[in-house]
Amino acid sequence: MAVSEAIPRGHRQVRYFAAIGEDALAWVEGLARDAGLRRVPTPRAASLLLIAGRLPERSWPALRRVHDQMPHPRAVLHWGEGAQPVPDAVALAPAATPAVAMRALQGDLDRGARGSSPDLLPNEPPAPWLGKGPHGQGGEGMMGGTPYGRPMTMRGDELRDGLRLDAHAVTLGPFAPMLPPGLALDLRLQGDVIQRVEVMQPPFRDAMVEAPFAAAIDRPMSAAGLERARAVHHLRCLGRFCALRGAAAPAARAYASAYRATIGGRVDLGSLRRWLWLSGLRPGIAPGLGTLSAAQRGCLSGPALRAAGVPDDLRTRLEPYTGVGFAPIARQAGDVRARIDQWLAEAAQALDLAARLEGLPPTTFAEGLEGPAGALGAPAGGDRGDRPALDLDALLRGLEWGQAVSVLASFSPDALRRMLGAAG
Amino acid sequence: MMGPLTALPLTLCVLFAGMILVGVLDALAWRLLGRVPIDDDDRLTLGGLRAVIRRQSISTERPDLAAWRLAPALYFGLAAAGLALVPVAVAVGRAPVDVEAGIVVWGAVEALTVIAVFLHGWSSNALLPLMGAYRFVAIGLSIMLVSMFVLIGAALPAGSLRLTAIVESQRELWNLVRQPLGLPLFLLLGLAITLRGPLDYADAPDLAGGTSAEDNAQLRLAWQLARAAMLVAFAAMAATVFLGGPLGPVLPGPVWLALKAGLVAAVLVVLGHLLARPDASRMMTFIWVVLLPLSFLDLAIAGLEALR
Amino acid sequence: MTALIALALILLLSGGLMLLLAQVEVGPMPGSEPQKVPFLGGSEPATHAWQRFHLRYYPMTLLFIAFEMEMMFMYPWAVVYAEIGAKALAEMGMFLLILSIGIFYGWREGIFRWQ
Amino acid sequence: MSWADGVFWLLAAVALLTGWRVFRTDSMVRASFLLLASFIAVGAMMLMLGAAYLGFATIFMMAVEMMVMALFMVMFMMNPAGLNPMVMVHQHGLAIVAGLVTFAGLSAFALSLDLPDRPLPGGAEVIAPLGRELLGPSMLVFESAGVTLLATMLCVVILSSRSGRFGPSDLGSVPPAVDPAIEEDP
Repeated sequence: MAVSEAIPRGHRQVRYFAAIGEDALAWVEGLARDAGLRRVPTPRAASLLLIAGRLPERSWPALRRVHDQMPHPRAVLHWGEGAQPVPDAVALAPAATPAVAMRALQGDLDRGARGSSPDLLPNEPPAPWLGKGPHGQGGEGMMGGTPYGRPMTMRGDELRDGLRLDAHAVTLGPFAPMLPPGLALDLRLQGDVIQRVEVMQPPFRDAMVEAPFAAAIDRPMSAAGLERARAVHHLRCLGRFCALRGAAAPAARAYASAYRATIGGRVDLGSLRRWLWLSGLRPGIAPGLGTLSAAQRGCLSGPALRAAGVPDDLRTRLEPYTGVGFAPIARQAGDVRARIDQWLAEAAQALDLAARLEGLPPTTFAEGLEGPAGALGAPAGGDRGDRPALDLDALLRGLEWGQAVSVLASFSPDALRRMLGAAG
Repeated sequence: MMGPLTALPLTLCVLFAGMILVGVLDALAWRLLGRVPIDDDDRLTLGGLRAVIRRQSISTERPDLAAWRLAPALYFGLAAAGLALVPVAVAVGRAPVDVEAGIVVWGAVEALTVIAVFLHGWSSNALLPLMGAYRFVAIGLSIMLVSMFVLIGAALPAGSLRLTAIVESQRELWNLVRQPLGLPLFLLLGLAITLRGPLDYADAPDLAGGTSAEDNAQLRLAWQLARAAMLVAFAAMAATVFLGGPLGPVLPGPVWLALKAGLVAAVLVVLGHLLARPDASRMMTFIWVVLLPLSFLDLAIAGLEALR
Repeated sequence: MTALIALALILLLSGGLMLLLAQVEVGPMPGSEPQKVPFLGGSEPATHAWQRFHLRYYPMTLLFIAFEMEMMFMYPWAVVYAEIGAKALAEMGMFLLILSIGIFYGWREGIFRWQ
Repeated sequence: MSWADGVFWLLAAVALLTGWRVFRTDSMVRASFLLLASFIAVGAMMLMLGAAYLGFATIFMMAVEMMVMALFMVMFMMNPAGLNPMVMVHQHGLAIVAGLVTFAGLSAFALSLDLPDRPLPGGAEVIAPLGRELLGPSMLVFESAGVTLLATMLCVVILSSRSGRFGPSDLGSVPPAVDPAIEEDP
């Protein structure tokens, strides 16, 4: 059961919207264990904006819009290093725990001791419209002009049933809670079916995921610790997927198991497997959803590749693992279902390996090792440079919105960033 | 017959008491079943109310403001009307509103609830709520049919659509036992109209809160209160039709009804936290191809049993 | 008749109560222009969200209306069923069978999927 | 003028007012649900006439149908949300005349009839006789309604869904040329 402190007297739950930057996803998801903080999916329901990690410059305009969409009184807390996107944000060092600062901030807001942070964008309508048009609503005729500041959607082509209705062009921003942090997609939708996808911004870098593995390349690290880190990564991805599908209890179980794995406690994945079976997660996903075409499979790596039938795992060639008889797990289907099963199976395998590798002295993996989302360093044999970029348009075209979100959530955010060919 | 002067306060008091109980149930489930990084619904708790006072209420650029405010009001009114149908005591005619076609009125409540949720998603003129509203109508309309067959199955032995007669017909055998498929299918409808768990296509996390993505301050609280009220109304209706309502050996009628409704509400809250939400198209196919034939079967069972 | 009045009163009064809660202006001031921009994860919406929304279950809704008519015949049948007995079961069985053919045909033509 | 008459006239006013607003409002969603409000007022009037089942059945059926109508009107009408002014009426002169003539005709017909005056005792069961009628003398109407509904369902499926079990129904067909003079070779 997740460790949770009771809400301290006199404080109500702090509702915050998290704008997650680089290397901060794990931190923010760790906050869920504190009963006094509630992360809400829209800024409309939040009184605090938590900027976690470093935000690249290109995402600052989006952050300003999210900040201005919050109702007054509101405050901003920047938890991490890097430049300040919002002028009067309260800065907090990465090492500090934000719960205390957030409650203090909320208390100040409630008592009025702290002013509400002002708008960052000018107070003008998107397009001047007042006074134009018969009712002064800025439009002409039936579909013309910019009524009330915005044009109306026009008709466009249709993939599936040939009804040429409104092709709604929209960009879903870097801080959409249902997408990996930082991913901005330019979508053309007919209803809720995706006609065309274009990646405006790839997901933010998340070095936290691979930090222990990257460190193992140049200095000795305990193999058991690496395997536990891999299990934590897989369980968190599973928890994120379950939360998006509305299965709150299994998601909480997955995050609780990940937390216990980080503090080295005993983790019982059997109960998690029962919760997942009970929740009906797998039958709810259409079989074959999110299967990559043969040409596209080249860009897969790590668990996603093994779920697509290619049992390619560096650990089969590395010393401590071959000693304890490691054998990679592979599945054939390569769809969303297979990737979820792969996460769960590899998490169990990693925990089992961690137990077996416990006594071994720390080793360095100078020529590279298997990270949670694919091979790291310069492994003997296959080099990593020639991997083709993932064509997201081919993958998501024709899917309804819920299916598209599930396909994106079936890859780990960092693996998705790498597959979209983002540098660095 | 209970006059309007007693029916009105009775229904509203039971409704508010039930909503507080639902708030407690939600908080309990939230603690026991574990918390999730993204959690959205407010509850009838002091914190929820305090969160609203002194909050600014923003609308979107060009919403249909009248419809946006009407949606929670309609949703709450329908919950109150649904609860008013439920017979509180065993004596015939002890329902706040005792009409001859009781389950038809409940059908009208379900149909208008689908409209209330669609209006809530449509009126803010924002994409995420709009997609939530349209997705919900597909599932809401489909699951409503299943609940109609199941309620008719419950009306067969009673020989009347009046809810007090349905309660009377369960004097020696509850409908839960008489038609085993009835309550499970009816619970799915409960999950749909109270926007919980596997059938919550309107306010789902994959649409950042769906129809309530643009709600804030009073509107957000009004919507969540109406959702809790509908859970109270549904739990009372399910307890009446399938668990014998106020019938029970020792305790007085209203206590039995409260216990059974509380049990049904708890089951719904747990299912809401436990079950995953399938893809919308997959669920629509599942309802029409699997659940509807099951409700036909349930009707056949009730029919044959009523002949005995 | 009094029950109907009671029902109408309950519906209107509780609805009005919630309408009052939903529109009482408590907050400091109405939203500024940047506050009113719909939430799309930080992006600027290019057009209004209101559109000729291409819903994908339109054949299902049409079939639903025809099937709904059938429900209306079943309510009176349920009331007199116990009284008439096996004959009523046969009639309704036939009625349901006829309509199940419609649903089976719809399923085979694939209308219960996103079109 | 008892309070029942008062309620009746109130419902009549609501029905007429919302019916009129249906054609004066710009948004299709508002038009659909105003029409629903009008039907609910008519349903309430039927309840006052003692039709306990038909009143609620009207409200129930109309709620579902207006929901589906709203979906289709928004899907196919330009300016669905009424952001620009919408003109919902055409041929004004003819429409007004036709409206007045119809109203006068119906009123005259209704007033000239001597409708039976056999009021039922208050609170009499209404649905059971309807059920007996349905399963007795009107059995033929009941079963033929079933067959008609089946025909409706089949036609709906054939007309509205593009994909069938033999693949898309318009496979190989060419949309008609906009200008009939230009003959497109397939």
